[in-house]
Amino acid sequence: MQKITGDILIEKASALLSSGTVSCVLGWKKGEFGYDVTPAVFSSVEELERDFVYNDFCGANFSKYLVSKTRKLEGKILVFLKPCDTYSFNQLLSEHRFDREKVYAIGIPCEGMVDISKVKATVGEGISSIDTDGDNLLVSTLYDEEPVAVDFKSVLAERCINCKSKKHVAYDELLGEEGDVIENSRFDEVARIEALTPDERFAFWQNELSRCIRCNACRDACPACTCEKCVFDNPASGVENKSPANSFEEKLFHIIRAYHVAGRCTDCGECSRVCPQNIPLHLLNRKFIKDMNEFYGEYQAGEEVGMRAPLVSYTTEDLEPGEALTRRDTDA
Amino acid sequence: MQVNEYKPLIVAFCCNWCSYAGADLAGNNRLNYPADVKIIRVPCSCRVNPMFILRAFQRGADGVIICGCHPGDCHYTSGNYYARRRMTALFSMLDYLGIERERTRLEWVSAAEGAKFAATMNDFVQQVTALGENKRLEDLRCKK
Amino acid sequence: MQRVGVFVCWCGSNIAGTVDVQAVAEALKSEPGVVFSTDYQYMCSQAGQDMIKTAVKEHNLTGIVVCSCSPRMHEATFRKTAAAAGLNPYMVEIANIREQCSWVHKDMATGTEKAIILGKAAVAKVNLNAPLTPGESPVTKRALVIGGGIAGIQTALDIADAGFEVDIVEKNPTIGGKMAQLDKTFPTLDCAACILTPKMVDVAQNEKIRIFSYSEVTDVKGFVGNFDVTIKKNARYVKEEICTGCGACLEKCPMKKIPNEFNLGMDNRTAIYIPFAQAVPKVATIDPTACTMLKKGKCGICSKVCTAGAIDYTQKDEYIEEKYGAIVVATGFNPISMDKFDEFAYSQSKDVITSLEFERLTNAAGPSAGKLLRPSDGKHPHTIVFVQCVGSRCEACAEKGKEYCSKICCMYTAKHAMLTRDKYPDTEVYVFYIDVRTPGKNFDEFYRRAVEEFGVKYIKGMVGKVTPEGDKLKVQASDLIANKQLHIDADLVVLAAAIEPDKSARPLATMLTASMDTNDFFTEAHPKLRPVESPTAGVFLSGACQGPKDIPETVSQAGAAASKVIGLLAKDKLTGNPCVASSDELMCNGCSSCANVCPYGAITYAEKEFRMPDRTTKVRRVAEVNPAVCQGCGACTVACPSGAMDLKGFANLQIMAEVDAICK
Amino acid sequence: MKVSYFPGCTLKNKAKDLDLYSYKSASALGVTLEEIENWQCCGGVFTSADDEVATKLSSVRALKYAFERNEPLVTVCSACHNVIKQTNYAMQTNKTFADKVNRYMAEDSYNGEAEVYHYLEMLRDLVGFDTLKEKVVNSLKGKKIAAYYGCLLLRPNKVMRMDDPENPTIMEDFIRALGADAVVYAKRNECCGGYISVESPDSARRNSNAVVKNAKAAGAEMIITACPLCKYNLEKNGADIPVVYFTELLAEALGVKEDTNA
Amino acid sequence: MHNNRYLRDEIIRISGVNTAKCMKCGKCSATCPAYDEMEYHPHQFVNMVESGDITPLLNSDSLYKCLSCFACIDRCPRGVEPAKVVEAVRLFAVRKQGANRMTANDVPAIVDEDTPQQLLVSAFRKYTK
Repeated sequence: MQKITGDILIEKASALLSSGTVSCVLGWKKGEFGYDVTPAVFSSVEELERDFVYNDFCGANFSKYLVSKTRKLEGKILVFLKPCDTYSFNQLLSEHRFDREKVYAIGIPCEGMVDISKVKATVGEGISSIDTDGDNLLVSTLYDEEPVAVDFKSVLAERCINCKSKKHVAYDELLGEEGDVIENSRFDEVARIEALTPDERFAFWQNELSRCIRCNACRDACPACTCEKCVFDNPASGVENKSPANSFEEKLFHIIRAYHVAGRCTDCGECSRVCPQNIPLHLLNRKFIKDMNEFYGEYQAGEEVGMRAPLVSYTTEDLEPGEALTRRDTDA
Repeated sequence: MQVNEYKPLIVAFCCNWCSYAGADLAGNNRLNYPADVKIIRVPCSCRVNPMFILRAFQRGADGVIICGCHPGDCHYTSGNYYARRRMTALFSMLDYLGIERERTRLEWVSAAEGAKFAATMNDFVQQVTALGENKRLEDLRCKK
Repeated sequence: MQRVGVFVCWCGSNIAGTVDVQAVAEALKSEPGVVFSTDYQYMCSQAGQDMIKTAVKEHNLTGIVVCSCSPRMHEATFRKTAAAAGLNPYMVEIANIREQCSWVHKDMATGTEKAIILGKAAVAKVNLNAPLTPGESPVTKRALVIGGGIAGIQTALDIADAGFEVDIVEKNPTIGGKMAQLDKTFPTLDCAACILTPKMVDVAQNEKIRIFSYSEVTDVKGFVGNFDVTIKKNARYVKEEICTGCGACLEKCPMKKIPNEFNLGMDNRTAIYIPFAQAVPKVATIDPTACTMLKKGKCGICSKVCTAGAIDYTQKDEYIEEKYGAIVVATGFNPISMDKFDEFAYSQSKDVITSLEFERLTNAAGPSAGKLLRPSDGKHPHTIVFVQCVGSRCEACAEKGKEYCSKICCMYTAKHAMLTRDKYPDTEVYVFYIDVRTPGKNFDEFYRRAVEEFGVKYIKGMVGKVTPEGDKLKVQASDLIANKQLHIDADLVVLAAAIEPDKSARPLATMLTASMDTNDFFTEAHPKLRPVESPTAGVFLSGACQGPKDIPETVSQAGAAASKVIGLLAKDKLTGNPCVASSDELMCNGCSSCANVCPYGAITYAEKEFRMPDRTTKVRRVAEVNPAVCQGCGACTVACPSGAMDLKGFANLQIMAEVDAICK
Repeated sequence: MKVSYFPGCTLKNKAKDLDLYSYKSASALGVTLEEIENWQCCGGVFTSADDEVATKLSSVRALKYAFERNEPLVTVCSACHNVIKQTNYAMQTNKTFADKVNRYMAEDSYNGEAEVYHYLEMLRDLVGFDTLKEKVVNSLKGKKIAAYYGCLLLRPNKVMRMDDPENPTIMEDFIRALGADAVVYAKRNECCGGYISVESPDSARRNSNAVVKNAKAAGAEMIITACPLCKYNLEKNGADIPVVYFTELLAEALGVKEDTNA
Repeated sequence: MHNNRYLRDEIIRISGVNTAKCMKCGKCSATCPAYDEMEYHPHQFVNMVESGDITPLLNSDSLYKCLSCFACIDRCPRGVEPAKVVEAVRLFAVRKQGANRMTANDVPAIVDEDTPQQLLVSAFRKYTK
């Protein structure tokens, strides 16, 4: 249940467009059913009033779009950032991936986003529209006469259940109330897997990763994956690869991808959100985050611009790999 | 099918300045270790990209060991410290995925430690032999 | 595809004893790209090398694989052979089938099998080799010496003597350093000023040498041959070029109670001061923390008495940018603070002093005009206790003191003891020692003279507690030979304080990307074979900044550093190692990960224009590797997320090809 | 502020003054000393051997008591302080030892979490000497007072961490806060002889005399101490200037010495 | 009869001190306030334990002269902690049955009206088992 409405955002965006402060707006565009929201660029007040939406399905993180959009578009871009998006925003600034001057960032509050697959699991297919009513979603389907009430909290996306922060770490302007960094239990699932036997862990991941169809959605949505050319597309990298060749190939793909974003991943959860196969890819990234927190001290990518990630840093007293593993075992 | 004594395939990445020289010293002193170990020379342990390690496993290696200068002795002053963090992260991830952790190792071997080099290799080969063939990470297409 | 020739060496029976070399040569024939394969008894011999050269011509080879001993042994040899045959020397790969194969395996079948695999890996790699040419960079033929003590002075004089320009940056108002504070020097007992001040004058008069006194280095950019250095000249409020050093201002300055650093605070100076009579440059300096004019805008007496008109209260710090080809660090040392060692009552009694203070007390230009008098009451001390190793040789994790031996204390203590007994034979002199370390020419003889001729009482043991009581210092100590505890009523206690690198060294090391040990001494490029070079190319080490040193050793190291600098500056161009990193700018994200891990600061960023697919051009930030600075470690290649950064000679694809060849 | 308070055996007998004035002064400074229930004697000296467990249990119980109440543990007697602090350090740093100890403990295990303050440290770090200075009603101006630390407050420094063991200032700062002149002398951190007066009374006499002599040579008119045994040794061996507990001086300066209500 | 090796290992174990760290500077003995009471001095304790020459120490009154003032511990430049060595040897001696240095019978002779409890407690802890 978002506390801030699309109307307020439209009003704000329209004012900034009209005054010439910004030349276009990155926002969410409504679809046919209310839940099939897509990211879009709006360049006029009319477009905004017609298509702009902010509801419980606006999960998309726009930070990544800024890399290409700031290069292509003239003038300033207005971008709406939820708290978790601001971390990606900062991280990309740390990596000099876009020109801060070309962006007007408005921080907006977020109450958590809904995972439509959870809604579907509750009420079934054929959803025609979704409205809100207090703490419930009212889901109308083609098959039910009356809308079905679904508790908002029960269909929150996994990443929002374990929301790490309601605080914006970057913005030019803030709408609504500022929140705080939240105590969360996002590493519990990683810890649960760590506590399994190696055979169980292997079985778990084999089951999850064998579903991968190598569609690259995770990579394409990931705000850390903004390379000019991805290693998987680069013949000189030695790991160039386009298709799921067999059941083991994708394991290497996902290890490499997770390793590549280690220290840069802000744990925004886009990878898992966009995965059509519902693979919990964030559990790979979180594993790296958890390890590095434990071995080298707490580190939250994107918390500030210009921080030095654990993998491009060191101390002379660092743990040896073996020590690190045994220490984790004994702590667990 | 012929029953052969299982011989593991071990890839060892050795930094040019310490560990590769340590391996040479093991040779000079005629210290034996199994021929299963094949050494690849890199300028520094920090040159070892996790992708090389994954590639080795993918192509059927049963164990991968990275050897570098002792902490504080890196020819490039800090390369081995980066290697230590990278390998810690990678090995922990492999462990998390259920890959036997005994298949990977990071060791510091100086140019003077021929004996340590041989002992380390003997130990690692033994350890990997005990695990048997690497089945969890290899690429089935490339298997003979 | 290359045309590869494979040459398998027998190394007599060294390889051939456990490896079937012919089988290896035969097996490698069928590897991709191999057009020629053979074996020979000694590939490194002239005949073997000729065989390679002939084969290159006959078979039009573009790449060479030698299966032989370690590349650490003969890679350079075979590269020269390739070059002689008209190939690029970097088109050679060595398969190490001796140290890492025939010598460690006993069984012929096993050895042969492994040798073939190692050969295959080398062939796979050489197929991906590209000709490499070392980069060249010009050399700015000027040197910077940081620190104007005896180390810096000697280095500068030697470099200037070879005809190169040298600048000395010294943070104090005068050059001379610690040696200028010393009285006599061991083991010859010639006076420090008599041998140092002529050198200081030489520096001042040398046309090739400029002195930036009262200055410090604030920024260093660039690399070997091409350093850009920013020097901050602190405002001394006196026009250096006009001041004649007449000293009239010193006499009239009303602020006369400022502790005199040069005499370690044992007497006072004025707010405008010249550290000592033979200072170079002999120019007055106003201490801004003490001058009433600068603090409150009142006074101005020095300006009135200065007939030359050199006083300038409005002077500002000045930043100067200079270019140098080489930098010598000569930042020296200081005695450690005695704060944590109050069992010796240093803070409680003026008559407990450090050895450097003792030097000033016995120096004719010192606070007591060379008479050995107690600082507390100006009386002649009759019993003096010297304590050695105060703060030296402590446990590594100790909270006070240093782990290392400070090296110079044994000798200067012997000197102090001897000179005291020589000048004041009525004085009892005790030296408490743990070991007396005298490895130097005429050093032990010197120490023995102190004992045998001058009657200094050397006691093997340590002082445990000094208790000032009345006008005495009650010294409680152990005599390990007599197995007794001694109680001596002393008049003066002299502590041989450990020495440590100057505090300015640590930030300087960061600027220079030169490494330091845990004690903040600069690390040498090789502890034995390259003792005066830092691991950072173009940065050299002179004197105690590298480790404790006495004067003769400092001067020899200073000369050695100078000769290294001269060797560098004598070159018009520098040739680098071609196996360096380089970034593919089309793939580079400009994310700075590579620069974060580069130990040499070899990576910079530039805004470059790129053609976009839609034919517009966009400016993007990309990494650029300076091949003259890059040492080729490869740390950046792994940090790079996009794989834009690669290392020549050890490229991603080359190493992967080796992996594949081995695992196949 | 409320703190757990460990008085120790002597403070309930021969050194009742030390105890009494500690209470009076603390209450004048707004600190409540909560005497630990059923405290047991610390043993007087710390046995440095790692395999001595039973002799350290009483200290651990006191520490655990304070920790469970989430209060700092405050001691006055130098010996108690030394034993308890060393025991706590062993509990923090020596896992084998802590495991052994914890097997004697009921319920939850304890691993050195409690914070131990000597009364002087409490004055410096929790109350503040500046605050103390403000509360002084009878300034001791003009009195030349020598602080006697002895050994137990300062050493081993690795554990005690009270002050620079060779040049301590906490007691001098305390004296100055009360308005008096602090006399600094070298023997203030040398041993009085301690329990050796049982074994070699002469040795204790020599050590104690040397301390008093050195203090007097530096101009001291009075010596203050935190340790009943120091006081005993100095006095018994003929100190000819007063040796008093620091809390007595404190109570006097705070004007609560005669206060019967505390 | 214990052999030297056993004794040495036992003392090292009880004390937790690495006697090999000693550089034989003698600062422990220089600082020791009980030096003159002792037949064997702190540096000798360290050295003799290191070389396994422990029986003379066990039989010496020096064991009971240490004041536990820890001055040697704090002032040792090498972190050797001689007082712990003395303590370990002493414990080894008094832990033997009947080897108590002091008994309750000794108390009346020691006590005067000012004797603090602390003195007796400390002495018992040091001299008995």
